[in-house]
This record gives sequence, C-alpha cells and structure tokens, in this order.
Amino acid sequence: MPGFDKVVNSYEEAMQGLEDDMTIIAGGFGLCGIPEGCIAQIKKMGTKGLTIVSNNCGVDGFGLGILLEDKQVKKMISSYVGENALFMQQLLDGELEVELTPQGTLAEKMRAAGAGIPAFYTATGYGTLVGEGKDVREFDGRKYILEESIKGDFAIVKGWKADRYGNVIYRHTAQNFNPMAATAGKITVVEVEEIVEPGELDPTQIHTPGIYVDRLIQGTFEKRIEQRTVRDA
Amino acid sequence: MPGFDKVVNSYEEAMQGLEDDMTIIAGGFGLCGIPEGCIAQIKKMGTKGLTIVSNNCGVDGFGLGILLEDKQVKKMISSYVGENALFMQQLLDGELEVELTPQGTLAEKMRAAGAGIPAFYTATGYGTLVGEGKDVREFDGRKYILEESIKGDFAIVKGWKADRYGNVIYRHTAQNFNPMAATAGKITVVEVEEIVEPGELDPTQIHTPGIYVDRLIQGTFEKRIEQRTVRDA
Amino acid sequence: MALSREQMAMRVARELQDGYYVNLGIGIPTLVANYIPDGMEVMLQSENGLLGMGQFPTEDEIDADMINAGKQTVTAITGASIFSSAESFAMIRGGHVDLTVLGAFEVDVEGNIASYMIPGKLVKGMGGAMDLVAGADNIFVLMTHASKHGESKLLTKCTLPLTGAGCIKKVLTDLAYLEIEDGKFHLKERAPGVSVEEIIEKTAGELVVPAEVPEMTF
Amino acid sequence: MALSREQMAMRVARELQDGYYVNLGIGIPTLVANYIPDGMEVMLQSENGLLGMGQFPTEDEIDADMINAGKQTVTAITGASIFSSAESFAMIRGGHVDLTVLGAFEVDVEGNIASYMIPGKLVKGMGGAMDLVAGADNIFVLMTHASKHGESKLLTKCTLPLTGAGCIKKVLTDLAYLEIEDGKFHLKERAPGVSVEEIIEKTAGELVVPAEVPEMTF
Repeated sequence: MPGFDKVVNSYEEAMQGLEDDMTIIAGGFGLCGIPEGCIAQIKKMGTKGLTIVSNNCGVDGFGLGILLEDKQVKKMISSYVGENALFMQQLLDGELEVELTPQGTLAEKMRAAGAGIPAFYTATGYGTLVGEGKDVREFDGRKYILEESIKGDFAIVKGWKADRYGNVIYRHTAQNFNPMAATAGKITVVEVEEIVEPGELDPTQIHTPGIYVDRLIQGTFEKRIEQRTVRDA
Repeated sequence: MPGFDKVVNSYEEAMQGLEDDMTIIAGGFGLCGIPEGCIAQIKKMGTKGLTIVSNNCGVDGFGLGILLEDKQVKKMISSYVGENALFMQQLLDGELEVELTPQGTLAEKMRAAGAGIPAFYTATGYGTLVGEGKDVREFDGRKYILEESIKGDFAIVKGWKADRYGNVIYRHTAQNFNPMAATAGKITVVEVEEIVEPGELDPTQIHTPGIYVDRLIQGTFEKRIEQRTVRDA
Repeated sequence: MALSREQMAMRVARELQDGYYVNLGIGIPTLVANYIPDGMEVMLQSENGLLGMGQFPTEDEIDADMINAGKQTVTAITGASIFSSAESFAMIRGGHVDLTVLGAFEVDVEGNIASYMIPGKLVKGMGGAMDLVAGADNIFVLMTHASKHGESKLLTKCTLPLTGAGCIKKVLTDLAYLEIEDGKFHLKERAPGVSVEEIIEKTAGELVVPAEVPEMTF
Repeated sequence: MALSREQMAMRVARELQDGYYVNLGIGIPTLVANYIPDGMEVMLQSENGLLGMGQFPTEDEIDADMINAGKQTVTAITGASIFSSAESFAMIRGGHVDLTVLGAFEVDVEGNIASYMIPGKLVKGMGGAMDLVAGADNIFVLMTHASKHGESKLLTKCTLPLTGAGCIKKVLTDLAYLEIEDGKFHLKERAPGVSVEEIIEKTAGELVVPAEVPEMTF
C-alpha cells in the first residue's frame, strides 16, 4: 500500500516545510524519549523564532537545549525548565519567553488538540498564577479553570518501532508525551529505532495509529541519561 | 502483593454494594465486549431504578436488554438504541427514559470522568437537539458546546486477560468503550476470560492499568454475534 | 436516468486519493469500498475502534470480537490498528479522517444535515453520525434527490432534527452532484440523461445552475 | 528534638495502607518508600508514566528508557504498567492515587500550598506538582516547620505563588503533625521532646492546641 508508506529517507525531508515562527510540539520527558534527529535537523536548518511545546527544554548542549545556542527559540511552553543554564540566561536577558504549564495540563492540551477538543476544564492551577485570566467555572461545588488545546505546525516524536504505515510503539517510559504530541501536529514526524513491515506489530498494541503520522524516519539515538542512579548488584 | 490482588470469586461479591437508583457505566459496543456476567448478576439481584450509561442497550433477551424484562432500568444514556423492541415499548409507554448522546461524546464523557475533567467543549451536536440548553462558546471562529463528564457508582467492564493486580488487555474490537468505562466507576468491576499472574502481561501493553480496577473476576462468555456477515472462502 | 446505488458509489469513489483514511457510513456509502480505483489504496476507519477494516470473514475466520460500526463481523487488513472508542472519536473529531461518506434524510443550503431521527417514528439515536459530521472537513452526503413521493430533500431549511449544523459542502444524489456555498446549492454535475430541468424541479433550496452542467460518465 | 528526615519519612509511612497507590515527590517524600511496614504493599506511581516503580537498577540493568519523574534511572516491579503522560495525569487528576506526599515552601490555614517558585530566584516550573495537589484527596505535605532563620512556614496566608488553593489538609513538619480545618491549623502530634510552646511560637497561622498533644514515638 504505497499510499500509506510514511517512510522518508532523510531528516531534510522529514522536516521539510518548517519555517521561522512556527510552533513545534515535541515529545519527550527530560532527555528520555526525545526526537534527537529532528532536533538536530532543526538546529542545522537554523529556523528562528520558534515556539516549542515540550515538557522540558533539554540540558545545556543536548536535547532541545541545542536550539538555544543559536537563539532559535522564541518561546517555550513547558512544565519544568530547571536543568539548563543557557535557558536561564536567555530568560533573564529577555531573549526567551517561557509559559509555565502544569505537566498534566500540558499533556491534556496536546491530546485535546489532536482529539478536536478546543478546551477543557481542570482544577489544576485554579487559584494560582496559571489560572490568572482564565475562565473559572464551578462543577459540583469545586472550581475549575478553562484550558485551551495547543496545536503545532509540526509535531516531532520519538518512537521505538513503527511499521511503514506509521503505526508506532514506544519503549518503557520513553513513551511519556510522545503519543499526545503525535496527534497534535499539522505535520507529524516520527523517528524510530526500527522500521518494520506492516503486520509485524500487533494491531491491538499500537500506541500511535498511523493516521496521525505524516513522515516516518529511522534514526540512531544517543539516549543520554540525565540522572544516572544505580544500586549495588 | 496481596493488597493489590483484585480477584473476587463470585459475581455476588463482584457486584456487592449495588443499590437501587445507582448509575452504572457499562463497556461494550452492540453485543461485542459486553460484561455478560455482571449484567446477569444485576438481573439476579433485581436492582431497580438504574441509570445505565452504555453505547447501546443490547438486544431483546441478551446483553443489557435482559435488564428491561423486569423493568430494572429507569434511564439509558446511549448513542444508539435501535435493536431492541422491548426497549422501544417501554420508551413509548413512558416507563424508560433515554438520553441520546453522540457516540464520541459518550466515550469522551466517560474518559473525562476518570481523568478529573469535569467538562469539555466539542463541536459535536452544536446546533442540534443535543446542544439545546448547553453552553456554547466560540474558539477560532467555530462554535462548540460544553459537555459534562459522567461518572458511575459502578463501572462494569469486559476484558480479555488481566493479571491479579487488575492490569487488563482487551481483544480486538471488543475493546471499544471498555477502557473508558473502567476509569469512570467509583467501583470498577472487570470480568475477563483469563486471569494471569503479574508479569505475564507486558507493562507497556496494558490497556487498563490496575489502579482503575477494584474487583476482577474470571467469567465465561457466550459472545453472541449481532450481524453475522461472511464471505465465501 | 437516475444513478443506481452502484453508480452513486462509483461516483464517490472518484473523490478518493491514494493514502486516504475514509469512514463509510451504513448503506450505499459502504459500497464505495467496492470501487476503489486500481493502484490506489485507502484505509477504512470503523468508528467502534478499527483503522484498516478488511473484508467480511470466511466462516472459519468469523470472530465475535471483531466487528465494525454496523456490528457486522469483519476482518482487519495487514497493518491495521485497533483502539478504544475514545481514541477512535479523537481521530474523527480531530479531523484526521480524510473523507467521510454518509447518508441523510435532508440537507439544506446552509450545510445543515438531518440524518438520524424522524419524530413520531422510532427513535434509534445518532450513533457516531454527529461526531462524523462535526469532525470531518471533507464530507460526502449520499442520498436520493427526492422522496418516493417526489418531495425534495435539498431544502432551504431542514425540517427534521439536525445531525449537524453548517457542516456539509458536498452532496451526491441519484440525480446530481452539488456543492453548498454561500447559502446556495451549486449544481456541478448531472446524472447521465437527467435534465437540468428535472434537477431544478426537485431542488427546493436555492440552486445555482451554471451555463454548462457536465454529465457524469461511467 | 526535631524529627530527622528519616523520622519524617517513617511518620508518613504510618499513613500507608495495604494496596495503596502512592505518589512520592522528590526529596524527603522519596524516603517514605524505605519505611513501608512489613507485610504491607504499596505501589509507587511516577507521574512521567509508570505505575509500580521499583528500586534503582544495577549497573547491568540501567536503561535510558526507564526513568522516574525525577529523571533518575529506575526499574519496574513485576505487575507494573507503563503509559503516556496523559494517562498518568488522568490517574492523578482523576483522584485514583490514594496518597500523595510532597514538599512545600509554605502552607496556610486555608489549605493553600506554595512549593514551586520563589520570585526573583530561579524559575524552574511546577512540573506535575499542581496536578498532584489538585487531583489528590489525600495529600501529605512534608516540610520543616520554620526556615533556617526561624520564620514560620505555616502561615495565615502564603506569601509565595501558590501551587494549589485550598487543597492541603495534612502537614508533617520536623516539629509536629498538623491538620488544616475550618481555616485553622490543628495540632495533632508533636515530635519527641518538642514542646507545645515551641510549636506555637513557630506557627504563624492560627493554631488550635488541644489539652493533650501526643508525642510521636519511633
């Protein structure tokens, strides 16, 4: 079924159409399950003025952090940005905006965008800075704020395996934000460790059905570990 | 880990605490993936005045349809109720209420209940009877209606396999509404074809994590087929 | 002559593109699957939770756990995915399905559609239809142009309870293919041998007729 | 004497019940896992998407794809489940987690909590903390009773940006266990050898002190 073959053969092709001032939704939590190849390609392209929606912004010199080096990022929408000195510097210098968003709300905003839900109510953030200026409504005696969905011009996603039709599975906790990100891009690019033939993945065990995926590429991954914690054997 | 062993040994135990006038969320689509044993137990208990949230109401003499025989159901919240003569009779006689809810909205209402989302906006039903009396709001130039989540005193769910901790997987399209139903019950009862030991199911392939499941029972299932359609071999 | 059910399906099949994800409603829309052009592949979405619906099973393959939105036993193609109803309607409502084909009782010049309920008759429910018409950009409505009693189904304003408001742009009837824009029906094609006059006569809502109305060929 | 970090963890561990799903925040809350009473089992939820977090891996087991919410490499217990962040926060926001233990900078008599931001200092973000305090019914806040400079952290009104409004009912400090009700702190237990007077002195928000304040034992 060639019409459903999502495989592209280069990151140039994978990120084709990315332009200045676009919004990118990125999967990953910390450095776990991040689309390393797409991020490297964005750096290479030098695209500027980007709004990036991602739980974190990598670390200095790795992950999304490398996009700060050439000041490609205008705004980050994240829940936690604490691991990155360059980030803090650019934030303090006013070169970078940040919109802090609770982690669960961020995940739900991505899911909602993909699911045709323009907004939802959540108790998270009511009465805090996050709730300021947002609609408040009471249900069953409790107050909730209205949060809007968030869609990207691109979504960049890291999977483990995918078939050519773009059916993706994730490995362990590298799943994190990736399945929601995959639904929320006008163009969704998925990079995986292994591309398999259709039929090799169990249909009932697909995490991201191919309908959400526009381009699929096989990459190689450093998978840097942020907090290496071990116990004695 | 005995504290996490959700297995009960009888349907009496599985449905213990069900009382008149309660709300039950039920998985299943048509006769596919329906919690046959729980339904039979409800019939046996004779509980009355029930509000049942389920995409359909079974057929005459099978599935949720059997609860109509002794007039146990006060109200159905469903998207499609067309396969059931007794249902239509009770509806016309004013013995049964029905709240027709679009299928996607119904699925999302269950999910929202489980996910702590009291309400969400959807374009589905705007400008129709479904939207009457509901809040309308515009996002990006399009109008949406506010739909509230729907929680059950009980949720009754049909899985394929589950481990003792209540981690469930579903088989083929018998998944349907079951995973959302499982999240939406104050007490969630799951019946499955096979109970396995923890560790036998791949942690990344669980459809319903055990945290949602209160009681688990192994049952036997007739699995009646509603529309038997075949092609020549 | 008015289009047959098969011709209606054939005409809609021309809207398909290679790689389309398509949801086909019950009835004539289902027949579209029989006329997918050679060398083109589409994947059928069934809203109970199946992407990549295959043909009916053989007696040996039949499986109660494997059904489509019409509750018929089906199979899945190689490379299919199966998921929850919430995920399925996330796809539909989120606009990920490329083409939706469904039947209707009435449509009107505002793009309203009535397809699920005839008051006073049996009330069965909308199933997934309200989500399908609200979620898709590209919807094809298939219906007869007029009732058996000759009453137009293409109206100034729908008389039956709506399935969706302002969401229909393309209508294929047994007599014509029309598009809805600016509060009017626009006649685009006519069935072979059907006169423009007959279409005008059987269209109650405002109809824009161009100088030239191409005849469909099969 | 003020409770040690370990004693604080031990005291919270007494709140555990067999079969509890528990989310433990970074820092002292993490230590609670070391004091689960014998014969009792709890399952740890890590909000990045893991239910059934196990111990740290050995060098051989270490896997970059297997981390917890603190971004530490971890393992999963037998019978764990791993899922998306949306599913993880559905569990949290939906109230399915039985006990949440987390740190704070300040709490006040209205049950407000400030734990993520000190204006003028570095702004790191709330991560999952706002969801955790909004979603759980049963939250234990662990913190020192006063700052190093002796300033109370149990206030009439939080001075720092809030993590959540009106959601805290139970606070364990190094000096005392208190519950929040009716706009007041209620002193329930004191640390061994800590006087009621010291607790009164170091509690800025209104404090209700019963005739008898039991001393914790370890």
